[in-house]
Amino acid sequence: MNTPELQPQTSAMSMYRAIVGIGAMCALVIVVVFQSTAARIRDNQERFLAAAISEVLPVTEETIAVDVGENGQLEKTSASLPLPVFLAYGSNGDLVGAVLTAEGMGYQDNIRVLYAYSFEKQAIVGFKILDSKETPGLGDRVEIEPHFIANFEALDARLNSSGDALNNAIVTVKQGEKTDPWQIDGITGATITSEALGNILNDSANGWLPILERDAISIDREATP
Amino acid sequence: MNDASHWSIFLNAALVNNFVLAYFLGICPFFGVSSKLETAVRMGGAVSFVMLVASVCAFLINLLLDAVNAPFLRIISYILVISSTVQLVEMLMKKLSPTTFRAMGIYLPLITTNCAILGLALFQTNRGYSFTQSVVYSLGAGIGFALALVLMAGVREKLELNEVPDLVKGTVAALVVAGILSMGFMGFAGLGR
Amino acid sequence: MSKLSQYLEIGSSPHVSSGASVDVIMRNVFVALLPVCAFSIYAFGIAAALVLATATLTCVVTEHVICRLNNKPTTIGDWSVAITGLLYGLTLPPDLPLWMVAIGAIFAVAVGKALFGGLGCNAFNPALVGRAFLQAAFPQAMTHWSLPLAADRFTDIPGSVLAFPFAEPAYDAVTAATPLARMKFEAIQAENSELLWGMTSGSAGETCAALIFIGGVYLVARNMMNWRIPVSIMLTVALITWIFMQIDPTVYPRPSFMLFSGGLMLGAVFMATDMVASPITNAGCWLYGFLIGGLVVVIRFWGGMPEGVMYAILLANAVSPHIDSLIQPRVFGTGKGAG
Amino acid sequence: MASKEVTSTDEFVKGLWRDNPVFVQVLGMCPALAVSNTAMNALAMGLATTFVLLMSGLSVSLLRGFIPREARIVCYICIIATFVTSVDYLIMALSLELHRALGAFIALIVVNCLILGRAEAFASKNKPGRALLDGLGMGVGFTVALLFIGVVREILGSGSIFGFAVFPDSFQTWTVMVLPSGGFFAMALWLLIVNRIKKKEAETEKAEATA
Amino acid sequence: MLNLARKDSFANGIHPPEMKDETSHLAIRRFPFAPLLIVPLSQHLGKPASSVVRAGQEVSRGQVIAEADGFMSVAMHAPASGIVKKIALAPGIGGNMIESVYIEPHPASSQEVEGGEACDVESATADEIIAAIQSAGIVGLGGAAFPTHVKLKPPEGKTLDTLIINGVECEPYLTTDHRVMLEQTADIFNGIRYLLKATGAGESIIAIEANKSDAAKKLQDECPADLPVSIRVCPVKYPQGAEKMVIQSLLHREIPSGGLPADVGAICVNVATTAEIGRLLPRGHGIQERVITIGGPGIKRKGNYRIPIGTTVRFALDEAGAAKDIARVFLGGPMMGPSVSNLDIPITKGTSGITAFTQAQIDEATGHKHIYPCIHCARCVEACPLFLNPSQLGILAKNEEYDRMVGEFHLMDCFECGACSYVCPSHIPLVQYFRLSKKMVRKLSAAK
Repeated sequence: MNTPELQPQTSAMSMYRAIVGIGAMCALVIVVVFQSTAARIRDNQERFLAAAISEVLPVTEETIAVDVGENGQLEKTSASLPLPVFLAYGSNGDLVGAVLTAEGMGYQDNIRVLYAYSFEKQAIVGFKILDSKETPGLGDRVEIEPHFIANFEALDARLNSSGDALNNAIVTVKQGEKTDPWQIDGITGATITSEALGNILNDSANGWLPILERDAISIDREATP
Repeated sequence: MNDASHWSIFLNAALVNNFVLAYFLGICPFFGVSSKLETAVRMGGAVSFVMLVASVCAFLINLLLDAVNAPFLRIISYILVISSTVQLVEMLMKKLSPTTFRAMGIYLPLITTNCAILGLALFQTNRGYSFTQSVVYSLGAGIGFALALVLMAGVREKLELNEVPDLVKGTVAALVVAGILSMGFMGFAGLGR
Repeated sequence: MSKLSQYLEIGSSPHVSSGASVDVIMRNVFVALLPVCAFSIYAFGIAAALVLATATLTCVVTEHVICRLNNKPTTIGDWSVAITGLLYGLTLPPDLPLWMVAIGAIFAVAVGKALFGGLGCNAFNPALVGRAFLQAAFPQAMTHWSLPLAADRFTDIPGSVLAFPFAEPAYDAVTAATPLARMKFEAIQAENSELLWGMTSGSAGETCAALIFIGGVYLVARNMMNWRIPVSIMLTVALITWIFMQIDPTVYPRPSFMLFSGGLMLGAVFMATDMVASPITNAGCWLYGFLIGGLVVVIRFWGGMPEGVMYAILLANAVSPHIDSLIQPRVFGTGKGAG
Repeated sequence: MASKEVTSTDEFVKGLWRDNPVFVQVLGMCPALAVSNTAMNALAMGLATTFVLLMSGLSVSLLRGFIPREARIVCYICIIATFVTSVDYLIMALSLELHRALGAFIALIVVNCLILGRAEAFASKNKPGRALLDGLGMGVGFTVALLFIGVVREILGSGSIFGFAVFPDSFQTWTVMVLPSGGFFAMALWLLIVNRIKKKEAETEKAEATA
Repeated sequence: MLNLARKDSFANGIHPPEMKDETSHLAIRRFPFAPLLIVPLSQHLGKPASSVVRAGQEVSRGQVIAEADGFMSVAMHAPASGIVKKIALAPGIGGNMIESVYIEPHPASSQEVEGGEACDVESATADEIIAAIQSAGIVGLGGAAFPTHVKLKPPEGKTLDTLIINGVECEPYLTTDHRVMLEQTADIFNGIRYLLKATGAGESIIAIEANKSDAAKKLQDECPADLPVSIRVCPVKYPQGAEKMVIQSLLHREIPSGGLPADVGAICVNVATTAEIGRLLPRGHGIQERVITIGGPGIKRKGNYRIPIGTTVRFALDEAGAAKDIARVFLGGPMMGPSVSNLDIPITKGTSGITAFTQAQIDEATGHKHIYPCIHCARCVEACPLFLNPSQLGILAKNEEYDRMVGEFHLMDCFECGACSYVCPSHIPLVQYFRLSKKMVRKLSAAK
């Protein structure tokens, strides 16, 4: 391209024709593919999320996505948020809990988790890592180590008396030194990842649980956002 | 949105998740121009510069794409806009600062279609970095790339004079050095939390 | 006319030599390591002895086999591979499964040394390449430490050591934390006396700072080591630590703790001083030491891992060609002093 | 480029061994190293790349009279990017899990120098049929190379092949193999073996020539 | 380089065993005439002298047999009275053939020397002294054999302030300068007078290493009061005898790379050369003999001998009694002396000694030891007096990277002192590499 004088000059017309033509064709192909796959993809994503939700909160029959509206009140939403929050309802239509996504910096990169909160137990009752690039064999043991996963069978997340924050901050302790129900029993050798998870949960729970406890029960499930 | 601090973004991009040694991005120029220190330094500078340009471009394009709700055009517009911007910068540089152009100009066209550049643009979008975060990220990634390239060049220049077995000479030796460097960079894991 | 009729040999001057020889130097380094090994066996028992023996033997055998495969005379006679093996063994947890020890040793010699062309050509310290490989390959096993001076150390071999090849080790010994891990995660600093006399857990050869120091002094006295490298590493670490201790003594440890804990002594005295992978000029050695010291502090203070000596040295090995090209001796009659 | 006598089979086979894109031409290293931590990922990446190679080769070859020299690179990139975007969506439609595993590297197929290289060096000068064969050969060669690397990394790094365990449960996995450094080492190992075989081949050829 | 400024020595360097005690106490003895003397016409750096005799001609001891051909050349004198047998090529030290005058001394050739035109130090001008030195055939007797008169004329625009008389003699085994200082003290001071006048230098320093304290004392005691001369004793270190090193040691002045001592206002003359100037010039004689040390474990009657130029090494060894098992003979000391393959080469003005080793010494030293790869131990870097990087140079030489050796690593500054090879634990023949590389560099640049 730098030595046009060496080659027969192509007319500007044919250049435009080629670029516009190819651009149009490409656009066509992309749009066709996008259109034809969009439904499948949305379907896939929903199934994936549904599967994950039923994994962390197996009693769930139905969920609705919620967000904090402009008035500071919890309301139903249809927009797909980067970190969606769901209210989960059981087979008889009762509110059984909430499923929240949270994200934070781990050992190497962002970790994204899904966890379930039970209104009844006032505790975190389910937990799943959605996305992590933690060191395989060390950090990623948080996904498989049984004693670590056991933390989330009932991790105390009670609110304080004024209901605006957690009564006890969720903290990660050294493996085998868990004494209180709000503590996470860490993994030796994966201390940083376990601590990071503790922080992610604590931050997310501190922000969301007061709102959920306040508004979840009164939310209008049938509302069209 | 992403609330990571600038310092941690920088360290992460430069050392912890070095583009070459942890993400394998930009391997072709990494092996291609790391046999001589001088070219490595220039290439490192050129890549850092293009990353900065690409980061800014990608941020703006993404704003536009979000506005018209056309995420499917992301890849194609990133690559086209970045390569034409670099071309533009190259022409400007040729006019304004011929010395800089001579120093790194010849590398610019090679870099535009490099996975490190596109990777940077895609990663910053995926992580939802703000404008300043994107710029810091691109600076970190560029410096990290240059660092890896320069370290590699030093070792390869040394190996050049050693009695490296014939079968190993060249790419195999470069791969092994990269592997060892990659293990070395694991030491930085956890920095900048 | 002359009685002199025999053949005369032609040789290039000089016709005399200092008598120094690579194998002599290497043998001395080996000897300097022996007290450290002896202590290691004393502190960790049969397990450490097995680990050290396996490491050294595997390294030597690997080098021998590679030489034979390449139809070259074996180079195990220069003792350098024995040092690599012993040093490598000393950096491992004393209850590491022997099959892992062997794999790391093969990697150290084959990839860290032979691949680059053998003695004199390795860009990185082979022992550390092997260790880094193991650290990356078996992170759990490599961060499992047994207690020093356990009562049954001479009568009982930990089950993990004799784990079946390729099988996951089952640990039966009591797990301990290294002083650095305790510092990092619990903010507990070990006493100097514990650190100096090796009453802590850690890699087989890193615990007894005093014996390592003596080995280093022996080598320096015999002019077989550049003292500037360990000194500059230790000075840098001590200085930076001291500065941060002044800022916040509750977060940052005291300099002596940093110096005597973990692999710093072993690394500074025996690993960083590997002549092949370190700079050649004295000024370059100072710079190299500063770099290692700085990296060690950065990784230990702010990194994810409690210990960073190995990584610091590997990275500095990669920088050392640059130091060499940056800092050359000022040739007589050039530059400032001339004329 | 291709001489007259070259048969269609040759066009296909050369990508497998003689001009293997990864082991001989050392092209497309980024994906070869980044997404070869399991055999499955390697296979998927290889197939996706093959798909893009085929489609872009076909398009470029068909349009070779239409694209002016001066604008060819822009056009090629445009075409390649189109197919990469398509493949991205197709995989997402196929399996989200797979898409997650391949991550950003699907998008990065667009800058795989192998594809642009084949478009420029081969497809733009040859008939569609040949271009397809060439693309298929290169694609399969690329996929096979990725599989080789992927298999080694998965066996040692996870103790399985395509997710099926090949070792008893007690197997201790070699984490390093799924880490970046393991990618470099596995690739180096295969390159060493390939170099060795090539050298042997050259030696026997030489011996035959002198005999 | 702090230590440079303080001590009376240069930086780096080595301490090889001195081995001087066997001969340093032995007075200089005269050597008999050999049945055939071979006087090469090129015993110095520069142009060969042009012969003025014919085959068959009678010559008398001290007679000029060849005249200087230009300024970079010196005259030759007959070492003995006798008949010129022929003028033909004779083997030199490197195996090269050199035009030489073969003289067969008369059986009872006397020690008498035919006189020439005397040069009086009081009346002669500087130029006259320089001319007299040239026609006396005087060259550097320390080993380099550089024509002395050329040195004395500083290049345009340079002035010389200090004359250094080099009595360092740092090579092991050699004791000739030591003996000359003890036995020709007066000649030395006389020579200094000539040299001071010729160069215009204001002061002179005699440099001596600490292992020759008796010589230093004798010089100190007999030093004429009117002569601006001081005697300085330096610590023993090899290669202090090199011009650059001795000037650094005494004056702390660094000769620029590729430069001359004159660039720092100094001139350095070997002590034996000075003694010869002081001895020969007043009588108008030329050099026909010189003092050499014949030593080393392979010699039975070790000693310092005044030997006629042109005596073959074979004759010298026979006379001094070579052991049966000598294995290597070299001219000069063991650090820089080239080894000889042919014993029928003549001793020239530049030969400061003959050292003979038996197999035992060779085995013990460089011999047939295994050559290891360079382990970058930096001992050579610490030994090199010129602060070169022999380790890197050696690696580059192996890779034939001559441009880098010259451009980045100053190969051409190396004067082959051998310190690097001496200390190398890998037994790499570094000096040999450098010698060959320099040759290649010259060849390549000539080809250009």
